[in-house]
Amino acid sequence: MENFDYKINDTQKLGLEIIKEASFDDRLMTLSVGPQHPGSGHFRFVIKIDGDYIVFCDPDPGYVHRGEEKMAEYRTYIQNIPHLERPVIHDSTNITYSYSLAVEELLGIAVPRRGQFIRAIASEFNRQIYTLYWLAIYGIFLGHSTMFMWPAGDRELFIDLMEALTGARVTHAFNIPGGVRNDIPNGFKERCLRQVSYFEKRLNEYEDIFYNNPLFRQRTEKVGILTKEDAIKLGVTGSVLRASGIPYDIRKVEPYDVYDEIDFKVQYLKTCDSFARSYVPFLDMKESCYIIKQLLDKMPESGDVRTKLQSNVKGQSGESYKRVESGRGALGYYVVSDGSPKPYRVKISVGSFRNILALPHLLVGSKLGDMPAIYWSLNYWPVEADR
Amino acid sequence: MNELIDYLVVSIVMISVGIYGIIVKRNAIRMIFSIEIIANAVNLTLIAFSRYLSDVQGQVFTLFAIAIAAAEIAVGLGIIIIAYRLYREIDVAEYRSLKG
Amino acid sequence: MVTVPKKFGFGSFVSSILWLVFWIVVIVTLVGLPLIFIILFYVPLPYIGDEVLTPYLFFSMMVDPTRTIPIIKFLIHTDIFRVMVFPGFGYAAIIAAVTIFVERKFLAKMQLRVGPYYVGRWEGILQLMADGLKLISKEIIVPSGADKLLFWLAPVLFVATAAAVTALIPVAPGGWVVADIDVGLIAVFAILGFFPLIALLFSWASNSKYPFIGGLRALHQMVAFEIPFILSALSVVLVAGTLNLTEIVESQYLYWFIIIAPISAFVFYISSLAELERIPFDLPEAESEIVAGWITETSGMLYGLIQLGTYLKLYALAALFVILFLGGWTGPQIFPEEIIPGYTGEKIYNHIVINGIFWFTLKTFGMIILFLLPRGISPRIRIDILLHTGWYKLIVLCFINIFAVLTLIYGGIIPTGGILQ
Amino acid sequence: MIEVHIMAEQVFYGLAILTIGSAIFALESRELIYGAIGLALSMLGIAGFFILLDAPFVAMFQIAVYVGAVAVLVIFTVMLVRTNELFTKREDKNRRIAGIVFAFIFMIVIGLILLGSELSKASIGELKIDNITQKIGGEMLTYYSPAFILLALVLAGSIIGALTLARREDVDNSYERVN
Amino acid sequence: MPGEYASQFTPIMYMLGMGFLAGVPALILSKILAPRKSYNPVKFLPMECGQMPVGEGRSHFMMQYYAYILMFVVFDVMSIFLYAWGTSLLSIPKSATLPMIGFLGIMFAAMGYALYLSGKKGIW
Amino acid sequence: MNSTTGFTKSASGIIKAIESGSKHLLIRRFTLFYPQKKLKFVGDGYQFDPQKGVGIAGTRGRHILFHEKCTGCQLCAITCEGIAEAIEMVKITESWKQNKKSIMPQIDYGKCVFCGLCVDACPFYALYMTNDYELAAFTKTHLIYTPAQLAVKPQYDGTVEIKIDDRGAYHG
Amino acid sequence: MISKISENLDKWNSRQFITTLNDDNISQNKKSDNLKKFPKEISSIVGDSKIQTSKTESSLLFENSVIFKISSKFDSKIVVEFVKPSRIKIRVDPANIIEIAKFLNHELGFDHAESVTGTDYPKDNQIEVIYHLGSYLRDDLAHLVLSLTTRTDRDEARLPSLLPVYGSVEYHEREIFEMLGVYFDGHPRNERFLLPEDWADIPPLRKEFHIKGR
Repeated sequence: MENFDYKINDTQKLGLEIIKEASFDDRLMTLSVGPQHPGSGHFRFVIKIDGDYIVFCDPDPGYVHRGEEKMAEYRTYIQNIPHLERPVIHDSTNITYSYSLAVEELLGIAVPRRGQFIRAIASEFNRQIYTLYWLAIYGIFLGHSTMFMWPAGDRELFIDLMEALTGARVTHAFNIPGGVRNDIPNGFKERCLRQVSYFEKRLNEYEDIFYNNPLFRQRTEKVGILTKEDAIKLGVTGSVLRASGIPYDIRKVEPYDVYDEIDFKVQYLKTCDSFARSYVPFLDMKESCYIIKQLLDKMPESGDVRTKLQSNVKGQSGESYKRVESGRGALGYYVVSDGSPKPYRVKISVGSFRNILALPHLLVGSKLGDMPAIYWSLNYWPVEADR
Repeated sequence: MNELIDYLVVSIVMISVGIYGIIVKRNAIRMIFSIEIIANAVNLTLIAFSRYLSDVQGQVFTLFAIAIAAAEIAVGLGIIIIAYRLYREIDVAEYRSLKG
Repeated sequence: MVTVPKKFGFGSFVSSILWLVFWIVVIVTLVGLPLIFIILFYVPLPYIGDEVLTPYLFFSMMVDPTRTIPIIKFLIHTDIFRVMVFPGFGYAAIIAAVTIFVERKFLAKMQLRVGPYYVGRWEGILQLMADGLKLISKEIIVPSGADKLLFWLAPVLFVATAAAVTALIPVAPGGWVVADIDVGLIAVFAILGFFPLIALLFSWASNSKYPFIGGLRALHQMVAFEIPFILSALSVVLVAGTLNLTEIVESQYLYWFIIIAPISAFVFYISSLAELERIPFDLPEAESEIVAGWITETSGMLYGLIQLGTYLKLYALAALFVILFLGGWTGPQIFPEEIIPGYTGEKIYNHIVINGIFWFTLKTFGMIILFLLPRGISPRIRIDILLHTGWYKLIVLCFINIFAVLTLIYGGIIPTGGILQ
Repeated sequence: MIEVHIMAEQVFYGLAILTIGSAIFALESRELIYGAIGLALSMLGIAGFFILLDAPFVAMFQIAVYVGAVAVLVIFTVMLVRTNELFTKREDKNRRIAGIVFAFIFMIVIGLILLGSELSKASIGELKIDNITQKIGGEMLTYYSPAFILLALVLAGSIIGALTLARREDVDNSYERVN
Repeated sequence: MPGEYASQFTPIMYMLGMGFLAGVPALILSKILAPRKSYNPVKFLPMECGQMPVGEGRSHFMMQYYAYILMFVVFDVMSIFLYAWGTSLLSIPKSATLPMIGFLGIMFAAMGYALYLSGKKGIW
Repeated sequence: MNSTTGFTKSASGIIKAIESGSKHLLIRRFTLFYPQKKLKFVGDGYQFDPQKGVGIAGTRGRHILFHEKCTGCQLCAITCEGIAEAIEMVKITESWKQNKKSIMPQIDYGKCVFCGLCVDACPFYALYMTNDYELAAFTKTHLIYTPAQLAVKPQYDGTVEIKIDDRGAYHG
Repeated sequence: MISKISENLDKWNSRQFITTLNDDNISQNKKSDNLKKFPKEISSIVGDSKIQTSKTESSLLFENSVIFKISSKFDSKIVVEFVKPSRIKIRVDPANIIEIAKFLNHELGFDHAESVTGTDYPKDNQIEVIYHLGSYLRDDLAHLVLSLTTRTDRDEARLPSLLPVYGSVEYHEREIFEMLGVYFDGHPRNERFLLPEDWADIPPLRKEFHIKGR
């Protein structure tokens, strides 16, 4: 992996020239990508193209799961759990993780040590599930149908694992203020280890067929360059940020629960292009396998997993803001309590909504063929941004 | 039976259609169409005579003619495009300023 | 609680088939036979061999199968049979159908899936039939503002053009080809040039943006790969000295041309992939960029026809590769001369033809598998890379091989005066 | 072969109608893109005549060049030259009538001359050549080789000229990577 | 008698007809079998990802690769000329290849310059 | 990067991709033929121990209601009120001595999200979840399970387990 | 053609709309449960409440040093609401916010805004807008989230936009505009973003907007 910095965003130069020229010409074609487009998900962005170049882009999210924040104001702290995980059902443990952390701070309760470990394991597994799903869609976006099927199949094994742990396949509702819902089943640890070692082998095969494929490299290398300065200015997060050369990971900079005891490296690349943005989650998956092994190793053999709570527990009035590192980057919850059993205000600060700001920035001036490669490399989950 | 004269008549009708196009149409692309039609009519005559004489030289000529017609169409459309870019117009009557 | 469909009952299945047979027999005897006899009364009867085909003779053929041999021979050597059944449409369509099934199973194997499984008793062998039935029973939606005539005509034209390409493919020795043209190779290139135009016409007719971009991309792709495609076959023509595909095959009786033109074969393979609009060159149908490309607005049987045309084209190009580079039907004789030892009647089984068909089909299927392979292992490429590949790399590779062949000919390594003489 | 001779006349009339009809359609169609298709069809008809006149190589060349390349180029140019109103502009009537009259006069005069000449009685006999393609190649490379080289120069000049004409001076896109 | 070579081409016409024979009945059958639901204006709109279409579908629109198409016309002609040479290579004297080499040389020079132009300068 | 190394790199990349792809033609697939074979689950389903306040791992499928333990306290319905509104308390005909009001939960599986928080809320060990997840029905009314239906212990005969070895993962 | 289609489309839409309305009425009438519900009233919040934290005051040295840096420059212009481990909340006047944000961005190194949140306080007749600021480039600040808060009048909700200072707040401020009705002066697009195109109600995150049936 050769690391090199880009001084200028040279792929977009011609496109920018064309924009200047096209402003007085009538040769633009308006295309709306989504909401019923194989390359958009539940999301819509209007682009205008001049020939092969995109000269205008206007994202228009908001088609699914609008108003989760408003709904959260009408439910108790615990009733909120199955609701707040809806926006990202593939990463539902992580999206309830930071909510639990924030509510725990408001309620002033602590989590038992074993519970913290189980939480971390579940969230790592869920990150794998999310990233595999994301990778599968990146594969099919670039026309690589095998790369759609393999991660989707391997994701199934992790889902089976999460099902054994939590009882549900996607919407786990597992993290709860005060710990986790249940203890791990018998034989879970061995199963995990076997699964992880199998998965590490599979990752090498992904590299063979996808990441080292010269055609894939041609599609993504030097495409959609988001420089370090732009990344900071646009406030992107997660793998997009790390692909722009900034090693920022919430697990490292502000370790929550047991992550300060875990040894891992923050994966980042300096090439700033679509390839880096697609490769960083892959490196994260490799690192995540390592983290899971450590967590399983260090987990206490027995102990409580949950602090008992009343179902309509009242929080102290005040506010808290807690972040975790989800599959798409920093995921923060801002919860305001007024002392009643229901939160006064819940704000979900999601990575997708922050990353989408980079979409017009990158798409304008690039080619139409680069659209899927840029769009999905932004690690954007349409439903999450809508909240 | 179809004899030489039938092919010649078809060729003449084609040429007339082409001439009509050149006279009437002011759209430069349509004029190029007319030129192509005339060129093909001529090719048809060449081939007909070649068959009448049982000789391949007419076919060789036709190959050359088709090649030159293709080259001509490339240059012609290039000219149309540069003219369109300069005048935003493909009507030949509007190209008066070309006279200098 | 579980709602699974009713179990397959063998008894009811058999009884339904018996009912069907009964009704067919009744209708045929009551209506069909009188009708046939009335027709036979008025129609002049054909000569089969030496004797007039009377109804009596016809029915006696059913009793004595050996007497049907002349009629079969008569049928086989008509143009109708060639066009409709053997080297023509029927054969190509069957290969296309098998290709679709093989593609789905093959890709599924590669992608750790199962593929079609339930239709048909074994491994979903009847899936294609089910798909065809589904497509036929779907409503065809013509978008508002579409050019109705072109919209309906273009898919049919697509199939017809693809069929016209398959007409040029020689399958077995002894003139087993629908159209034996002296300029067969150039005719293939000329007809292949129609496909992008049909795509563009269809996209223009459907009055929608995504098909329109797809049609333009199809034209671009043709522009990028037509010249390498034509030039890659030139090194074969240099050696064979003819454009007739049958003669090209016959001139390979000593060695296959892939030995002296490997680079051309590679270029031909790549350009065929591009002509077929298969991954990695499926830009006109790139679904993540331009919904489904030029077939976005197709629905129901229109889509089915376009798919049929695509697979006919796939067969034609795979067969063309076999003819140009892999020696066509040549191969060791593995079929015995007589299928029934001791049979002395009229000969119906030509072991050389059967052998040729066998080897040709085998090689063609090998090539089809090779054409299917990239879909499993590579992503789609971008249009500027495509143009760059076609113009800067493939043309140069073609000329390298052409000059190599020329050197071989003028160096006297390959005998001048043609392999044929 | 007998069938073909019976068919040849009908085929000839069919091709004549196709060729002339689509030539007129190419000039008179509302949409220029359909005009391009009409031109391609007309050229296809001419190719059909070539086949009928026992010139299969030239016919295939005609199809490959006109349908494969020229029609594509024309369609692309039509795409390039936007603004729909330009194509639907009506000609003035006098000019149209003049054109029709002139074309008819030309057709009748030349036609009368031809029909009056000996050519009207000329009959096409048996074809005395075989291996047409090889013959064409041989003629082209031996006797007509200077013309062939000249043709190469014409083609080269035309492509360079066309590209130089179509170049845009206003954009300096040295940044564009082709790969 | 003209039309001796034409007989070679008639099977292609039959095959084209066969294509029509396969396609048209399928469409007619589909027209008969397929359901026809009541008129719904949204159903017949052109595809625009679930939105009302903006602008017209058939616009005049061009990608930025015009140079390649100009080149294609000329080099298509060239490549088929090569076939006339290729078929006759074995029956003409060796010296007849010299014009061909000259032809190819000139075309290569033109192609090199054209590729240089199309790569360097912006062409519509 | 000069062109020769680039060429060899891309060629080796393509060859590796082809090798990796064709290698998988021989690997056993891990597709589960679902209606014929069913997955084996951990335990009998999700249960909850109100004494300790901790659940017991298991699949969250259809509920099972123990009539002899249900007191009609409505806690499950109250919990569900803010989540899916799937649980409704209904009158039952038979009388239990611990259930004075004779009301028991009725669950609408058209609305249930299977979060299992009603099980957490039950302090009397009366409501658990089972392994049964095949709840499809043709009408919406069939999805509403009365207390009597909820009391039935479902039959679930999943036997297939995922196996991972050197040749890959498969169900068997 | 298109106009005819859109006419028909309107009819179509209106028909569907009527049916959905009817459905709603039916479902509301059907709802007849006598289950006890949680009280709907929301008690007001005391503004300067602090939460007990597990860390002692001495461990907040770094946070306090950051506060000191800010307050030494803008002495009376800021109100420190709380200081917790890794969390600081300061409240400023809308008039000073751009100045302070520029200082935070360029001098202190809080180079990006993580999120923009608005909270409606009908009791005080105010809307609070919170910018959660963080730092990517400086390692020592990475864990710190500084909440820059300002309040505006509920009836005439106008605030200066922080878009010139923090480029990342573009969509967040648009979201606050449509969800809470706060108009951001200087923002180029104060328009609909996440809500439906035909949204014709009060901004949904205001407290007087109630979800149907609750």
